[in-house]
Amino acid sequence: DDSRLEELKAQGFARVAIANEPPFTAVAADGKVSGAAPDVAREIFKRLGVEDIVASISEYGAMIPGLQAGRHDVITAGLFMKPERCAAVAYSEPVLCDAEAFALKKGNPLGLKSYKDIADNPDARIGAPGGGTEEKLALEAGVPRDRVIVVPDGQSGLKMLQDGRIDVYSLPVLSINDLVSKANDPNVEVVAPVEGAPVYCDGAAFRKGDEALRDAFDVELAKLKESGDFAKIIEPYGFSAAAAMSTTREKLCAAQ
Amino acid sequence: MEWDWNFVWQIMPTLLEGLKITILATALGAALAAVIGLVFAILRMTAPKPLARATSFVVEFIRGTPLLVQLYFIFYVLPDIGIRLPALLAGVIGLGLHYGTYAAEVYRAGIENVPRGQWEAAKATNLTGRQTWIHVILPQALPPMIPALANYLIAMFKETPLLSAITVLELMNQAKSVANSSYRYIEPMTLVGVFFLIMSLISVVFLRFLEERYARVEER
Amino acid sequence: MAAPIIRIDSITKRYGPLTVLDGLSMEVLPGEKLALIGPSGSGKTTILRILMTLETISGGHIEVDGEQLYHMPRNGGLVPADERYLHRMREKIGMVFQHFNLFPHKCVLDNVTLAPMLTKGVAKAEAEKRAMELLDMVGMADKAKSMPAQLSGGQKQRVAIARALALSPKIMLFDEVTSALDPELVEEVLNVMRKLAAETDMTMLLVTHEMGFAHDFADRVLFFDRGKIVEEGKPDDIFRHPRQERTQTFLRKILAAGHRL
Amino acid sequence: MAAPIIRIDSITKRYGPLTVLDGLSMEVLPGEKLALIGPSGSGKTTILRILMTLETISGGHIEVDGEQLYHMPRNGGLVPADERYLHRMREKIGMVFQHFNLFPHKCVLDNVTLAPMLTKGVAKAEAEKRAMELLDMVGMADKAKSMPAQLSGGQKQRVAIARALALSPKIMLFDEVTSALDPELVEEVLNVMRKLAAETDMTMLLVTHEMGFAHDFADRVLFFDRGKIVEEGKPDDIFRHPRQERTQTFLRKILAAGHRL
Amino acid sequence: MTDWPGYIGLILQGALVTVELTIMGSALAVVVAFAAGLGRVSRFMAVRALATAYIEFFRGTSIFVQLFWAYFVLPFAGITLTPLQTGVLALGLNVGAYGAEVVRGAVKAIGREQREACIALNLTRGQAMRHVILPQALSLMLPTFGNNAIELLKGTAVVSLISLTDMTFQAQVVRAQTGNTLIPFATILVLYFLMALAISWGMRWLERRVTRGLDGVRT
Ligand SMILES: Nc1ncnc2c1ncn2[C@@H]1O[C@H](COP(=O)(O)OP(=O)(O)OP(=O)(O)O)[C@@H](O)[C@H]1O
Ligand SMILES: Nc1ncnc2c1ncn2[C@@H]1O[C@H](COP(=O)(O)OP(=O)(O)OP(=O)(O)O)[C@@H](O)[C@H]1O
Ligand SMILES: [Mg+2]
Ligand SMILES: [Mg+2]
Repeated sequence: DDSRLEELKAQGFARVAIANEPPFTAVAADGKVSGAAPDVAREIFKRLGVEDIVASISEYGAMIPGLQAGRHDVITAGLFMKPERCAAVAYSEPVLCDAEAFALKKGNPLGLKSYKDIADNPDARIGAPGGGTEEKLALEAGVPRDRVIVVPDGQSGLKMLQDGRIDVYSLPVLSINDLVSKANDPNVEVVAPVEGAPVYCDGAAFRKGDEALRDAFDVELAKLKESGDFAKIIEPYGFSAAAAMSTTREKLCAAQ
Repeated sequence: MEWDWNFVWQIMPTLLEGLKITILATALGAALAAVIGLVFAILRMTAPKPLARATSFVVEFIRGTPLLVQLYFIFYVLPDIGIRLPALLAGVIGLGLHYGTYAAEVYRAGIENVPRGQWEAAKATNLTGRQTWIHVILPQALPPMIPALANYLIAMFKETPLLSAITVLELMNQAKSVANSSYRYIEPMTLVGVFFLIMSLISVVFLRFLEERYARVEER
Repeated sequence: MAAPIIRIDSITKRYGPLTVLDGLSMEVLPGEKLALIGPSGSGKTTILRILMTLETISGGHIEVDGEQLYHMPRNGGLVPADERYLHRMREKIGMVFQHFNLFPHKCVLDNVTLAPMLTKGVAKAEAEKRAMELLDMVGMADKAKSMPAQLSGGQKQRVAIARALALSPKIMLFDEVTSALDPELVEEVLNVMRKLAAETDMTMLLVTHEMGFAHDFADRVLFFDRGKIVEEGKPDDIFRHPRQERTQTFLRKILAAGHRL
Repeated sequence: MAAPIIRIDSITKRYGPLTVLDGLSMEVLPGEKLALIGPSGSGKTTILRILMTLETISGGHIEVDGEQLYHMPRNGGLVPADERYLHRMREKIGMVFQHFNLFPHKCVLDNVTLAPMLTKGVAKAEAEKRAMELLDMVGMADKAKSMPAQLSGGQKQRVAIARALALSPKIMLFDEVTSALDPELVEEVLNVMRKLAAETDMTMLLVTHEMGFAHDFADRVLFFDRGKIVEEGKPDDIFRHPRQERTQTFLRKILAAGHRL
Repeated sequence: MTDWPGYIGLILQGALVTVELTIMGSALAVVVAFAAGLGRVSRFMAVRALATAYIEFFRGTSIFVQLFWAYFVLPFAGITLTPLQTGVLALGLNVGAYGAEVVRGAVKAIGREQREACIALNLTRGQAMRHVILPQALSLMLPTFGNNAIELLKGTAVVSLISLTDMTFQAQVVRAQTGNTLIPFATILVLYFLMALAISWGMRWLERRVTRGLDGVRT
């Protein structure tokens, strides 16, 4: 049944969790939420009859607990699909795809090209958002916990890299590019994509039990993709519509 | 969501790891606060007017602004002027500075609480200023301060979770990271609460003991 | 007649807008026992505190034992005394307070020995020997190891007297030393002071509300009112035949309230 | 002879291990003026505080005005009194304290009117009228609007007396009402009490160290020592011809310290 | 070019939230402080125990834990509060626990003598508390309450960690969007300080009003 959707329609908005990480999500100077993920969500909810979205910024790690605790109706934040996340939430079909990237000091002094390289170099410290994909990738590659520094947000991560507190900062390619271009620091360079790390795609993440709402969302998402409006929304942010359309939730959730 | 005991035992070692850092940060922060507080107190009470005024302003400023923001400042802004502190050190300095301003008040109050008659008796028995401080004032002023200082030590302990905001892997940060990878907040957060409660209750008992022990000196 | 040991020359003392002493002058001869009486707030305590250099003065001069107290000679003139100069002058003067002001963290014996050891460098053994003599004199020898908190008010005050005597001052100041005591404890302190007056030729200034004791103890009585000496004279004259009306009123009130001479 | 208004029947009072009153019994007749004297710590204050129900008692019974004070009848027996019962009994008793205990946040008039208005529901106008009469009686009518902090000790104590009288108690308790006062202020308070004793037939219990006043004021004097009544009798007998040695020693000490009879 | 006026506006919006949190949190804190503080001196064992448990729990477990707990765990008990409500609740209850001890201390400090005067004048416990003890205790509480209010103000920064868009949070947002660290943090430090000053001035004014005529003298 579609009771959740009816609720949202009645209330006139959906509560979405976003991160503070351009270009996935962004907050303008006037406080207006934008970025590729919220823009897509806003459009689809509008088509579903839900007027608007209300966003609250959250750490990646807090998003799923927050969703489960009923603090949000959906996560639209570039939270990439991974099997264990698929088990915890109900994802929509893919929306934004990106590969992983490193920001590091000019000339890549430690020669880091993959998470494995970091694991192998006992001096290399990596910064990543807490509870994000990059943290997991690093840990899975065998980087010990004490060399994976949990960084609260992108700006802090870049700052810590510049200040030499970490040797490499890892985020999706587009996020890193956005950060580095804002910083405009000649001493920082980007390695993208990271070797051996797959391209990930996010989806809008719904609470388990809200599958009906998710399915309705998927229907509109498919139409959006079909019509080409999807590309119009995300490509200005640098995302590839083709990448999202060439894969499915099923594949991504089964990966590894 | 159900409480899961297995999960509790699974995350316990990680949390205890964090507790160690929490205690370390508290101990170092307290030691620093005790010293900084004394410096502030002496500057305020004995330095020439302009310096005393400036010290007062600094103390008031630090007391009037959140420790969290001060930590951000120390950790993220100071490197711009070439001061790059490791996270734990930055946290300890933040705690020390912040609580140093509280300690300064305690020192001042403790010294002012020594009755005026004691200063006068010291003068009437012709002791010098230094002798008065060492033999008459401080021996009376210090013991009553101990409970108040201990009180701030406990308060500081409970504020260490702020260090998680500058990447120190203390108790709260460990709990968050456990929560992040398991999507479960109930157990880690409750456990952190229980740890704090246990430590607090122990310290309350200890504090009562200190208060009793050192209240006696005040009898006249 | 010997030269005065204290010569107070038109001193003024103000607290903010309040003038407590206004051009007060007086002299005290060596060995003289002086009682200062008068209503509350008349400045009796203030004059003792000034002699002990616990206050600053707003004007005037004081000479103690032939030397200036609040001023010291420099380049032929007088300048405000510095701490070192005051330190030397204070050797001549001892004071006993209304509220004893014993050092609560030190035992009776240490209260008495502290100053001689620190200010005069007297060796511990010697300081203790002398302290025991003094404690014996005030009847407190058996309490030498007690802490002040374990003593009654009268006992504390006797220790405070011994402490002040330990520095062998030429002048002793007593500020209402019995008025914080329970009535039955007053006598033991007064007895010590009688003994002291009889046995030494120290100069003593005493502020008190015990008219009977003032009468017996003093060579001369000064009656203060509003920072001025209104009347002075032999005890018998002041107490039996006060000339000033203010003195008469004051004594009438005090005596009506149940004190005897 | 009238029935006693207070009948104390072998009461015991302990503070932890310390027994302060040990099986004390005494009776007071209506209108009697009683002076309680004795050394510090002998239990004088304690007995007044017990009558004011400021303490609990460890044993014994007290009857005030024909009713039990710490016990109330229930089902034919006596059980410890509850707050409501005590509230009713306290109407009979008023107390004046050594340290006045005025309410510092209320003006003199409000100090006096507060209790009648709250406990008896007296209307404001009426309460103020009566309060002004009482303040007039104690000579404080012109200070009705002053705050306690602006008064001298003697004035405060006179206000405190008026405040206690405002509830028209049958029994008044006075605990060393002059001993926190400057000597010259003592008389004004004692005068008020003389007047009160002369003009009313209230029962009064007075703890004091002012032997002269006790002598003139009291119909009967009780000498306390260590929680016991050691001697009692007419003032002349007790003060001039004490029979007990302890009474003699006590009076000798007090009188030697400068108090007169 | 960075739109600084816009971003400063964002911080000011956050400042508004901070002020809102401080005021509502303080209001809650005062209410619970009196309830629990008076509960601590109650005649009834059960009331005392309840008040003590509340005070020890909230003083013992650190505001962070309380905040995260209220935000993430309470919803499972069916209580879902908005972040603002959560912030007000956690801050108010936390600071209220400290305030309760202030209330208790002040009431006790007014002391035996005033209490006994009330008994001698036959006031009931309630009357004594309302007309005699509390009016005096209030002037003793105010300075510490002022300090508590400042502690609460500082505590609001912590709610940024549960994604409430207060001043600290907005500073973080501005920082992420502009890449500048110094300006947002320096701005909010100054703003916090000004707010703290405003609180202490306000409390001093209040104190003067309450103690007027008392001359600070207490017999
Ligand atoms: N530190 C001070 N600041 C302001 N005024 C003071 C101070 N010390 C004393 N005074 C005032 O100076 C006056 C004289 O005080 P002093 O203590 O000398 O009187 P006193 O004669 O000793 O009275 P008492 O018999 O009550 O001890 C009083 O009016 C008193 O209020
Ligand atoms: N609250 C208390 N706790 C313990 N002991 C107490 C308490 N109140 C009084 N006492 C003790 O009870 C005894 C009698 O005290 P009480 O105050 O009745 O004496 P008093 O005759 O009034 O003496 P004073 O003349 O000094 O006022 C004393 O030994 C005192 O120390
Ligand atoms: Mg004096
Ligand atoms: Mg007594």
